Amino acid sequence: MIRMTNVSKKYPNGVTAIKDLSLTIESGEFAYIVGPSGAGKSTFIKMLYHQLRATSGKIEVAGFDLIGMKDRDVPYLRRKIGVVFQDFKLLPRLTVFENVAYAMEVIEAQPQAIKDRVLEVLELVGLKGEIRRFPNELSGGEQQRVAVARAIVNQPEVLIADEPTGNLDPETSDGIMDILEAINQRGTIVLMATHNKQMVNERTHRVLAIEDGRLVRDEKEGDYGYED
Amino acid sequence: MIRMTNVSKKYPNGVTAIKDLSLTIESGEFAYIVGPSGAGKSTFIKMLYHQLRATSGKIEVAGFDLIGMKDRDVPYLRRKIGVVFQDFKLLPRLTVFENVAYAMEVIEAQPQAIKDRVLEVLELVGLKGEIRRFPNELSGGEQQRVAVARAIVNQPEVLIADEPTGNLDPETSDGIMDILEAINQRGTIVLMATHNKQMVNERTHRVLAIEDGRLVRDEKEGDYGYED
Amino acid sequence: MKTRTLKRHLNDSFKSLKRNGWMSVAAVSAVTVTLLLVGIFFAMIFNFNKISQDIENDVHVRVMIERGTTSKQKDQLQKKLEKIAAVKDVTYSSRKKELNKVVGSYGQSFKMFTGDDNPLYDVYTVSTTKPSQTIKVAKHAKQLKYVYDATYGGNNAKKLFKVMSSVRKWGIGFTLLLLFVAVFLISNTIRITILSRRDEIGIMRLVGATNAYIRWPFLFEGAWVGLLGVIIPIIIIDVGYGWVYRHMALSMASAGYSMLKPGIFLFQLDLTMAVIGIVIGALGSVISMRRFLRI
Amino acid sequence: MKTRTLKRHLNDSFKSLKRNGWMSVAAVSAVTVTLLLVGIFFAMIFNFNKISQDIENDVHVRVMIERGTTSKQKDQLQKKLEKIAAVKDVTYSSRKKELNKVVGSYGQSFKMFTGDDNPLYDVYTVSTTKPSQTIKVAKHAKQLKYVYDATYGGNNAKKLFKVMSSVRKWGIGFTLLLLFVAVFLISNTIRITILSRRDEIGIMRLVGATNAYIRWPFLFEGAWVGLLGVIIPIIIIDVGYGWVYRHMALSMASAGYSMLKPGIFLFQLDLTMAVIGIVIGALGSVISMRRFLRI
Ligand SMILES: Nc1ncnc2c1ncn2[C@@H]1O[C@H](COP(=O)(O)OP(=O)(O)OP(=O)(O)O)[C@@H](O)[C@H]1O
Ligand SMILES: Nc1ncnc2c1ncn2[C@@H]1O[C@H](COP(=O)(O)OP(=O)(O)OP(=O)(O)O)[C@@H](O)[C@H]1O
Ligand SMILES: [Mg+2]
Ligand SMILES: [Mg+2]
Repeated sequence: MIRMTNVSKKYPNGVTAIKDLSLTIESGEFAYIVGPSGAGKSTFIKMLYHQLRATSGKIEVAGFDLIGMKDRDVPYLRRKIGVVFQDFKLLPRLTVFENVAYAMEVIEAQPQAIKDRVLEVLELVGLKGEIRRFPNELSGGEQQRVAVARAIVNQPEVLIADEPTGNLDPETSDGIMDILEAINQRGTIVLMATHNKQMVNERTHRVLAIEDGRLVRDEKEGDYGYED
Repeated sequence: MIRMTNVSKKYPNGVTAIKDLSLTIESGEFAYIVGPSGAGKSTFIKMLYHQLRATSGKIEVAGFDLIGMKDRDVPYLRRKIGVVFQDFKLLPRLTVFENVAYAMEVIEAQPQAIKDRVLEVLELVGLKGEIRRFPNELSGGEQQRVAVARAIVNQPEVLIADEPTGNLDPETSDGIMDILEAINQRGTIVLMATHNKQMVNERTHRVLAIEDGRLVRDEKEGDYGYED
Repeated sequence: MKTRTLKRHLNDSFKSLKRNGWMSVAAVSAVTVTLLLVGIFFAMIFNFNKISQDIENDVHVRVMIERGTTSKQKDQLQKKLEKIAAVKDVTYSSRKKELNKVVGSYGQSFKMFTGDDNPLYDVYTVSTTKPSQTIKVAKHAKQLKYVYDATYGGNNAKKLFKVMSSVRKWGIGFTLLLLFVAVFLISNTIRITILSRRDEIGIMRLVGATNAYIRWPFLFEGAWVGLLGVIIPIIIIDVGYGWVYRHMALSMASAGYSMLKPGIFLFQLDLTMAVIGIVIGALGSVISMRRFLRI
Repeated sequence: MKTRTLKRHLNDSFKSLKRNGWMSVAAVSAVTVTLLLVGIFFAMIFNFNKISQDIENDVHVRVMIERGTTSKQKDQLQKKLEKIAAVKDVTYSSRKKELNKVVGSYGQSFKMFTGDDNPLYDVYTVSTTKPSQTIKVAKHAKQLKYVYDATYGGNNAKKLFKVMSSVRKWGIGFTLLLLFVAVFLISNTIRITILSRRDEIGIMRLVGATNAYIRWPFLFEGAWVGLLGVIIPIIIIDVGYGWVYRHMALSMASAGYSMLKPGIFLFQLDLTMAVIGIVIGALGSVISMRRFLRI
């Protein structure tokens, strides 16, 4: 479960990116986060896995109270959350395989289990042939898929994806969405920021619209909702 | 004018990303490059501004012969080409203003001209309020717009954009497309890799489809053409 | 920590060292050059110390025996001299021998004083265990029976003492400075390489690695950098010192001094360098990354 | 290059230095520590040289004049001595004075030889411009008329010569080594900071900057790092040397030696450090980035 109560986030440069935002996402939900560029979607997401500390308010994720959390507990929160970062954040010195495996190694999984599972998820995102490559030897879309693979490899309680299909063609995007929905079926919360109007409209889920740091819309079976 | 003749590109790791590709783009044309993730779109684009050297074949861009080009002539080629990189490639230690201004400074433009022009293009992409920020203080979409601003600031002969709207909401994307089309109206070649099906279908231009490194489709008034 | 995890950390540290390419080379060569300097300087300063001691030890107390002292009484005196604290050994030299020495340095005209005309005294040359004890021993000896006078080297020796001891004092100061510099430079180099990897460390945190988990491979990597960096200095110092030793030994010996024997000295020096390189490499690495291990 | 462009480059270099934050601090402190070492060591080695020369210069040739030489003949001899190459000055000392010296170091019993009994000779003490010339001068003097004998210091002096000259030789070697090390460490540090900015350089190339355009700000930045890095060493060395000079001068003087006067010496030393810091900073920067300026 994710619960935010009156959360605000002000960056050191004075920008208030999230303003008094409250919402609850129950276990097993799938929610889109939509909104214009610079609305605060990524800021919102970064607070959930404690990359950013909220300036005020309360945040609760997967049983952790994120306000007043000790630094040393943060890794244990993050192990319950899979994240696809908007800028991928792959480790440049590790191969595709090692990047995905790293997320399993930190929880000290068995080597054989790591190997099997990593190959499995890499196959799922269509990168089984590229396991020995380094991130800078991949196309943008391929890097994004590695990021997706890493996020799901530990079968997290919460999956947070910041535009996981921004660099992907519609077909591959659909493949990724299939994966995310399948994970969601198994009870994982999936939270996904996206600009993909068509996808939001066709695969209906809860829609959270953020504009200028405020939650302006929250619909159970919503649509993208912005005209062009 | 851009002319490629039997161009192939093999990466050091053995991947042949472009295979015997030939095409001509006349001055004043607007062309989309479409194709699945990993098809070779970015590789194709990188060869045009000589970030990558073709393994074989001939490339001619804006009057430069790119094969056998001397390293010291490369900057002069690049000054005729504006590029929006898929990963933005902003200078992390420069502010938004300075990043855009840098492209004008290298051609030793007048300080006042730089100031005026940079503010003009930043206004165009909707970032006039963020000129003092550093790239890591921007949202993904904002960074992308800075990249667009930098690409157009020198009014280049050729504008190459690798997914310039991947991180943008449909409305902002439309704004960027308006800018690109306006530039194209003034005679600049615009070459744009994209996954945005709706955009390609609605704003019809020439479509070049690349799959597995080969040019598989070249239509004057094409559509995106991939089903989902 | 499970051995499996330890192995993984070791493995990761190797990989990272290799994949950091030129950065690793630059870090290793910084360690190399720094330790080479330390090694060469230490070899020099310790040998300088050794030799300056040799020189000081050259200075003895001359105990002049009153005329008419019987040889039995002389033996008594000798025993007493030998009992003075800090006296190493006592050698006898007759006035005749002494005159010959004077003749040697002041000219043949003294020759006329041979025999009973000899104005000099029989002398005990007393060497001390510590050069600094010379003055004390001389004073003590003066008060003994049958002693006419007890002198030591004189003005020149005093000057030499002063110079040597101040050079040595400066040497110690400079040794400490050099140690500090070496530690600083090595850890600073490691710090810079870590600074350039802050993003990497941030990503590790973001995917759920604990600080301890992140730290280990960096610690090992720092240690490898130190270890690799120390190899060349050790080789150069060992080979070079051996060479210098062989080539200098003779001329040194002819001047009455000797260098430190390579065996144990080189072992200690190598060990010092290895410890500095490896420990500072590892610690520098861990300490530098501390500030990136928040949030 | 237009002045406008130059100003821009300078500006960019400042900005970059500031915005690189800890990286700049680390680079500057590497320079600081390295040059501090260089400065202190150079201050020591040059003073050691100075003092060892003082000591060597203490050694003179003693030219003993034959008995019965008239004072006019002595004047003749003095002139001849003064004409020998490498002779600096010649001072006269009567046999009476000489005896007093002997009495001083060999005991009161020599007192009986005063007056005509004095077995010693009148002496010219000849000092040479170069200590190494002593032996030659002595040999030459021996062959002159009215000269009974010409000697120099003797065994001790020879030993001292040898030690001093070998220490000095090693000092020069070590000075060169230290210079090399300083140059290497500074340029290596700069290299690492540049390595971590290769992406930045790549982007500059991609947006149409020529290599020259990219290079200038890096060159200036390297120079600033050097300049900032040299400030603290200069202050420490200048203040510290002044302090040491004031506190040592007296005891040094009493031993008959003197340190180098701070004025010109410190100026030269500061200049050397500044040149190393700034030039190596700038050059290191430009050289390190060469390989990133392709394609
Ligand atoms: N590190 C930062 N420091 C200061 N301001 C920031 C920082 N990151 C983001 N901002 C600002 O906060 C606002 C919200 O940014 P955020 O990244 O959350 O937007 P977003 O909704 O994810 O946009 P996009 O769709 O473009 O990714 C923006 O105005 C942005 O400029
Ligand atoms: N630097 C590189 N070294 C080796 N292989 C590379 C490199 N860059 C890309 N590739 C490979 O070349 C192929 C084409 O990559 P490219 O980046 O051109 O794809 P793309 O069409 O731009 O894909 P996307 O839409 O995902 O950005 C891919 O298989 C990719 O893995
Ligand atoms: Mg975002
Ligand atoms: Mg691409």
